[in-house]
Amino acid sequence: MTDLTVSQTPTAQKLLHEMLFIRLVEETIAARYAEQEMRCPIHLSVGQEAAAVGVCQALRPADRVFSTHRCHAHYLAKGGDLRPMLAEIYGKAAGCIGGRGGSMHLTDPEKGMIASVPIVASSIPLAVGSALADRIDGADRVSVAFFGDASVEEGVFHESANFASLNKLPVLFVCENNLYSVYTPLAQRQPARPLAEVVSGHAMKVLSADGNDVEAVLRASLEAAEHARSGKGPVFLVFNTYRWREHCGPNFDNQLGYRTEAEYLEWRARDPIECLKSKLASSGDLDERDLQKTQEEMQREIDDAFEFARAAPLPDPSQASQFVYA
Amino acid sequence: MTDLTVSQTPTAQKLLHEMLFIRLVEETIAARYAEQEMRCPIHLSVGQEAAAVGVCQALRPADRVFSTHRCHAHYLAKGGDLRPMLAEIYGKAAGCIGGRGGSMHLTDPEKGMIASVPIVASSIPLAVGSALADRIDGADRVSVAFFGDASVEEGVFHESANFASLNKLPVLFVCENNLYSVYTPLAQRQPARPLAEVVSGHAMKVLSADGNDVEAVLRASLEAAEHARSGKGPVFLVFNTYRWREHCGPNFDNQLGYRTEAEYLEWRARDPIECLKSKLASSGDLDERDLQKTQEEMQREIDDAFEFARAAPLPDPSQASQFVYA
Amino acid sequence: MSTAISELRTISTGDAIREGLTEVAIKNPSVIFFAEGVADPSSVYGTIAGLSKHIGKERIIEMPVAENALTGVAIGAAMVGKRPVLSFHRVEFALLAMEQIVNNAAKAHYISRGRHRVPLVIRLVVGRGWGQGPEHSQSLETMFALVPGLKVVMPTYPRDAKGMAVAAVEDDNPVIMIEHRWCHYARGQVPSGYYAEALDGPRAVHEGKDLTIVSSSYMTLEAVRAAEQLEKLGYSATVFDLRVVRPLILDRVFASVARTGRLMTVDTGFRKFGIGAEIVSETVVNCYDALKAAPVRIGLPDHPTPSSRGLIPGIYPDAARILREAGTELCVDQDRIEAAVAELEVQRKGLPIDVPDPFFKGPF
Amino acid sequence: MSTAISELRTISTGDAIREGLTEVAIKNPSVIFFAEGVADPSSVYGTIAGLSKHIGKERIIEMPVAENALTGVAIGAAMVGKRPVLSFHRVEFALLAMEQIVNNAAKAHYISRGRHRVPLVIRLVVGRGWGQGPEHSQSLETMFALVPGLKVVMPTYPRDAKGMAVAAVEDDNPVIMIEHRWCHYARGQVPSGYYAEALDGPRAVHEGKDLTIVSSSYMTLEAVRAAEQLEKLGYSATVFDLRVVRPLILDRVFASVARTGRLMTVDTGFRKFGIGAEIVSETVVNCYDALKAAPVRIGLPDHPTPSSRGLIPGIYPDAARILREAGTELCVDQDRIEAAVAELEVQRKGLPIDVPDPFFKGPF
Ligand SMILES: Cc1ncc(C[n+]2csc(CCOP(=O)(O)OP(=O)(O)O)c2C)c(N)n1
Ligand SMILES: Cc1ncc(C[n+]2csc(CCOP(=O)(O)OP(=O)(O)O)c2C)c(N)n1
Ligand SMILES: [Mg+2]
Ligand SMILES: [Mg+2]
Repeated sequence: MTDLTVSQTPTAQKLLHEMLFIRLVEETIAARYAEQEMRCPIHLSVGQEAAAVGVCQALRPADRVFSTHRCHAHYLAKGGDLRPMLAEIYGKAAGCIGGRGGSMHLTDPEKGMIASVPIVASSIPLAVGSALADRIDGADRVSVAFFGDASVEEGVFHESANFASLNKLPVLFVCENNLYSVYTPLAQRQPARPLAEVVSGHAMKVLSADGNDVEAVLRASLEAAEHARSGKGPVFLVFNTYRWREHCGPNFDNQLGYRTEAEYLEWRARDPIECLKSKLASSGDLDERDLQKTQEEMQREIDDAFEFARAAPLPDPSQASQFVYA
Repeated sequence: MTDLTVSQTPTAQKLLHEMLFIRLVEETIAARYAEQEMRCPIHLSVGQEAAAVGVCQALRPADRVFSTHRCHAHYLAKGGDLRPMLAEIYGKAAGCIGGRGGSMHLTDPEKGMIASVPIVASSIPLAVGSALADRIDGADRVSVAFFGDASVEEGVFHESANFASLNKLPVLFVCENNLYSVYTPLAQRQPARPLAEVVSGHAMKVLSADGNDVEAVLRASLEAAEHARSGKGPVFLVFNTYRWREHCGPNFDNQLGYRTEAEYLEWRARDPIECLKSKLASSGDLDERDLQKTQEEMQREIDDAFEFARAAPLPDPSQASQFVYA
Repeated sequence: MSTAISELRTISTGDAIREGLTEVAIKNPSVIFFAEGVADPSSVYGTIAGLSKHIGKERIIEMPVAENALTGVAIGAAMVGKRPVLSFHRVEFALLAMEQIVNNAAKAHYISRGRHRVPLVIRLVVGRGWGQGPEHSQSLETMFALVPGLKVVMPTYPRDAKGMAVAAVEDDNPVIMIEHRWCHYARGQVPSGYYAEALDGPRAVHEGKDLTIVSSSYMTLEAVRAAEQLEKLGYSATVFDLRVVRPLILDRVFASVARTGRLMTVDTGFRKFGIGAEIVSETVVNCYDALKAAPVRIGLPDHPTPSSRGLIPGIYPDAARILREAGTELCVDQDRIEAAVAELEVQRKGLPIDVPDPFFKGPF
Repeated sequence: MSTAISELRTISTGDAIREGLTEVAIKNPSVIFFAEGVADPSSVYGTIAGLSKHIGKERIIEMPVAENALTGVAIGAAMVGKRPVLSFHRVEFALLAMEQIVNNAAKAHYISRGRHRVPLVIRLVVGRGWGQGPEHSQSLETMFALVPGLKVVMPTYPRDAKGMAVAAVEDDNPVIMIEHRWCHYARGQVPSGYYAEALDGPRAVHEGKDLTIVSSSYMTLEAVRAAEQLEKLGYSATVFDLRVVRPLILDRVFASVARTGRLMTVDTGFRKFGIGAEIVSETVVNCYDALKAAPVRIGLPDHPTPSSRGLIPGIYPDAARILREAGTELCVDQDRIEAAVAELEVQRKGLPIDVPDPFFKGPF
């Protein structure tokens, strides 16, 4: 790591707040989903916040992020605005894309949240294309593709990895390995080998870190961003983590039996937020009352945003035929 | 290698004859292509015969082969009949598929030459499907996908490799690395790493051998077939070799400058047929006159087959609408 | 179809498809299943749930998220004797597998001069409602219908869907079975046990003499409903459930238009370049002298389908739209049509636009 | 289009496309090129040869054989400001990239509520002749035409092709440019220098009053030839070169059919579910009262295109078939039509069926 990146390193406090905010937003979505006002599929990242925050805190504002169906955390971590996000999920005109896409399409180009695409692995080559454009222009920017462990099963991932590696493009391929694709565990989808090895054939730098340790994620991401930015080529980042709630929807679903309660509890005990809090506490850096206050402020902001989104008008049907062609 | 496979090992003589026959057939195609009677694209394997022969001699008749646009050698090596092959290339009714596909589609299901598909990498999953069917049925068979070095750039290759490895299917993935995709060298298409490593991410056994040394190819293929057949999973085989003539068509094209004459000459000096002949000669196992006689017999058979194919009737246009639906 | 000994129960189209697939899998040991989450608690909306109670686990194959290769794997297995049933949760996922579908599945029989057969079923589900958004709600049947060598079927009713699922698996050709998610919910009487419904073209599901409506999949439910309202106004329409998009067999439609002189098509997919275009073009030629007015095509407008329910009104054809178009075609007094439309609205009981109509319960 | 200062030369459509792409690349530094063998001795049949003499090498990007990702890469680059031109040697290779094309290229503008643009050109070449076989000769324009958000163009003549190539690159939308290999060979007069030809719909390339023919790509060359023969028999046809399949703008066709009362469509692709179906359906509605006979659609038959020249007769529409169909439509004496067809045969000078007609030389 160069001094430059070190000097930008966010504080643990900042990391904690970022994660907490995302957690509170998603828990509020979960709590209010049953009102049937957010009428679109939702994929929550509760439990996986460290990956989104650790990576995005290693990025610069001009860096570009591409995401998937599970994009809430990435959107917020990259600085996306909350109100347009919630309005989008509520299908309102004030949504970040006017209600056209809902939860799976969160976009905020000004903040570098370029696109979320709900087709598995489909946004990966878009990130590579962004990086290619930057290489041609000599731009000092990194493009990031966030994706899940199932994405690496799609051919387009390997095609993208080959091309990015061949051309030493400034891309971070960030795999949030939460061990499942919907209800299907890794072992039923991929042969036994560490997920980090999936790109071994593409001569690409690989970095792994505990996906529930936001500081570890940050360190790996800083190193990766520095590597990519300096023209040394793409990096594949693997962060093992866990989705607490059901694949799609607001509930817990361990009762279905596709994963064990014990596994869930083990991961739950490794809550990235609680882990960081403990760490801060043990080094005496946690002001519980301050955090409590911050959390309450956050919740107020969030509740306000929900109220805004809920009350906002639906888009006019006449808008549906707009923006088909530029 | 088990005794069983050793007992099936063909003699060097046999390997030589197989390669020679393929060479003579293809050289005759090249010589007669300018007559404009073979009116379809042709992709010759001249220079690459050792791979086709070495692999297919490690197979049993019931094993199944799937190939690509460059399928002549595989078809013949797997025991495909010459007359229907040439008739197919001549577009005749007596062609192995009635003139429907031409040179890029050679098929002889009775001989285990199941399909040749001219879309890069497209037949790879077909081979995996065949192996899956065998695994379900408990059949003692190996399925082989032949492909070129560009095929591994296609996502479908990686998807197929992942699935075959996951399910330990009896498939041989045979990559004939002739260093080029049409005019484009490997280094412009894939990052620098040995091609054998391309499947490292799929936890698959890999075997490489000198693709111009038919005995080395055979040894690797026997080991691979034994591995796959015994339920240990697929094997990726890499054979470096070289295409002497142009990518598509009968001519030499080094004058175009996409590869150097020196490179060509270096590979030409490693002619798989001459190499084996020298080896046999040095061990005193080559009867030059006998070989000369065999070659003349082969050429007569080949010339007869060309005459048959040339003179055979074209299919009737009314046949074009048949076999759309079973 | 012999239903003599079979019992009739009221079940959903989704359940009927599961029954059909289960029956054919029990009967024919070559049938194998592929899906993402093939044996998970949902098992493609329950349509392939519980198979392992009937057939061996080795015939139920989990797909990695790799649609292109797995389609090719299924084709390869089919070429050597299996009868794979591949289920995709959305039509869109098949876009990744178009090369395998268009080149290998559709052409293996042709290119091999009949040596190979590809008895493969690819099930594609049309997502609609609850904010699916543009990449999870496309119908796209034209893309498959364009390709000689494929069969394309779109079952609607539970009884038919079960029999067509069986027939699709029994067919020696690759069959693309496009299932509308909202059809899955429609309920009707279905015989128990094994039976097939021939993939033999459109079937009249409502008889009439003033107008011929050819609709497919979920749109047939809407069309029949419109036809019923129309009857109250003293006009009658024959409604054909298209069922089979390829091969497109239109003789029954021609015969009907020869009587009615009027044709309307209703697509679940885009109107432009939709199935209706082919039906109209063929009918115009075959019934030129019988036609009393220009045929009408209804389908989705020329833009993607957005997520928000605020943007949906006007996008999906429904009984009201069909009724209005029929009214125009038949020169029915507009006030009477609007009154009939209002009745439809009342029947919907204020349900939001993004959920299916509970009206679509059998017995059909 | 200003050609005042530009010189006219007779060149082929293939060369004209190269000129157009080169001109627009010189003018606009955002233009980048992707192809397999992008800088090889052939460079997509010469259509993108020699670019590095004009623009930097970093704008000429070699594609690994990975059509899906590279299409996505081009879309991503387009979203952030580049104007990629992707060239595929065959239409079929794009089947691997359908997901990227249909979901990302076509919908990025829509889904982002206009925030993103995808100024991307995807060039697809229709292979025909010399035994290409079923996976190297498909036209498949309907597949792309079905998708809102895409533009689909099919240039025919050299002058138009150059200008359309420029316009396609200048367009802020994803444009699928389908080029028929046999059009590449057609020669005609082409201005030098930079100019664009608007992607504004069909253009009449031959005027007449008895019949309206709408043909696309290579079929326009055949249709014009048929129209010329027809004229010798005392009948005249307006031939429209369709040029733009999506958005499909048919006003000029309607106006023509309003005069002629007769419509014929000629597709390079499959007749069934082909472009002609949409054109006929729309025209029937718009010109219902003007129509004097049922429209005629011509296109490829309902099976794959085999390799052998023995199997080809009757598959590809040609001037003779168009002439015969026109004769039937116009009730021309059959002997006279056959005489005209025989004349066409003579002009072909016994050339084999699998090579293009040397007749298609300009000046157009
Ligand atoms: C091409 C494609 N296939 C299947 C799906 C259905 N699908 C949606 S999310 C998902 C699971 C993806 O798992 P993973 O990549 O691990 O991400 P996670 O949901 O665990 O975050 C699947 C299979 C899809 N959206 N796109
Ligand atoms: C999907 C696809 N893309 C591109 C092509 C065009 N093409 C035909 S052969 C070939 C080269 C393949 O190279 P390789 O796999 O190394 O095989 P080789 O020709 O060297 O034997 C290419 C790119 C194709 N047939 N299919
Ligand atoms: Mg996952
Ligand atoms: Mg090669």
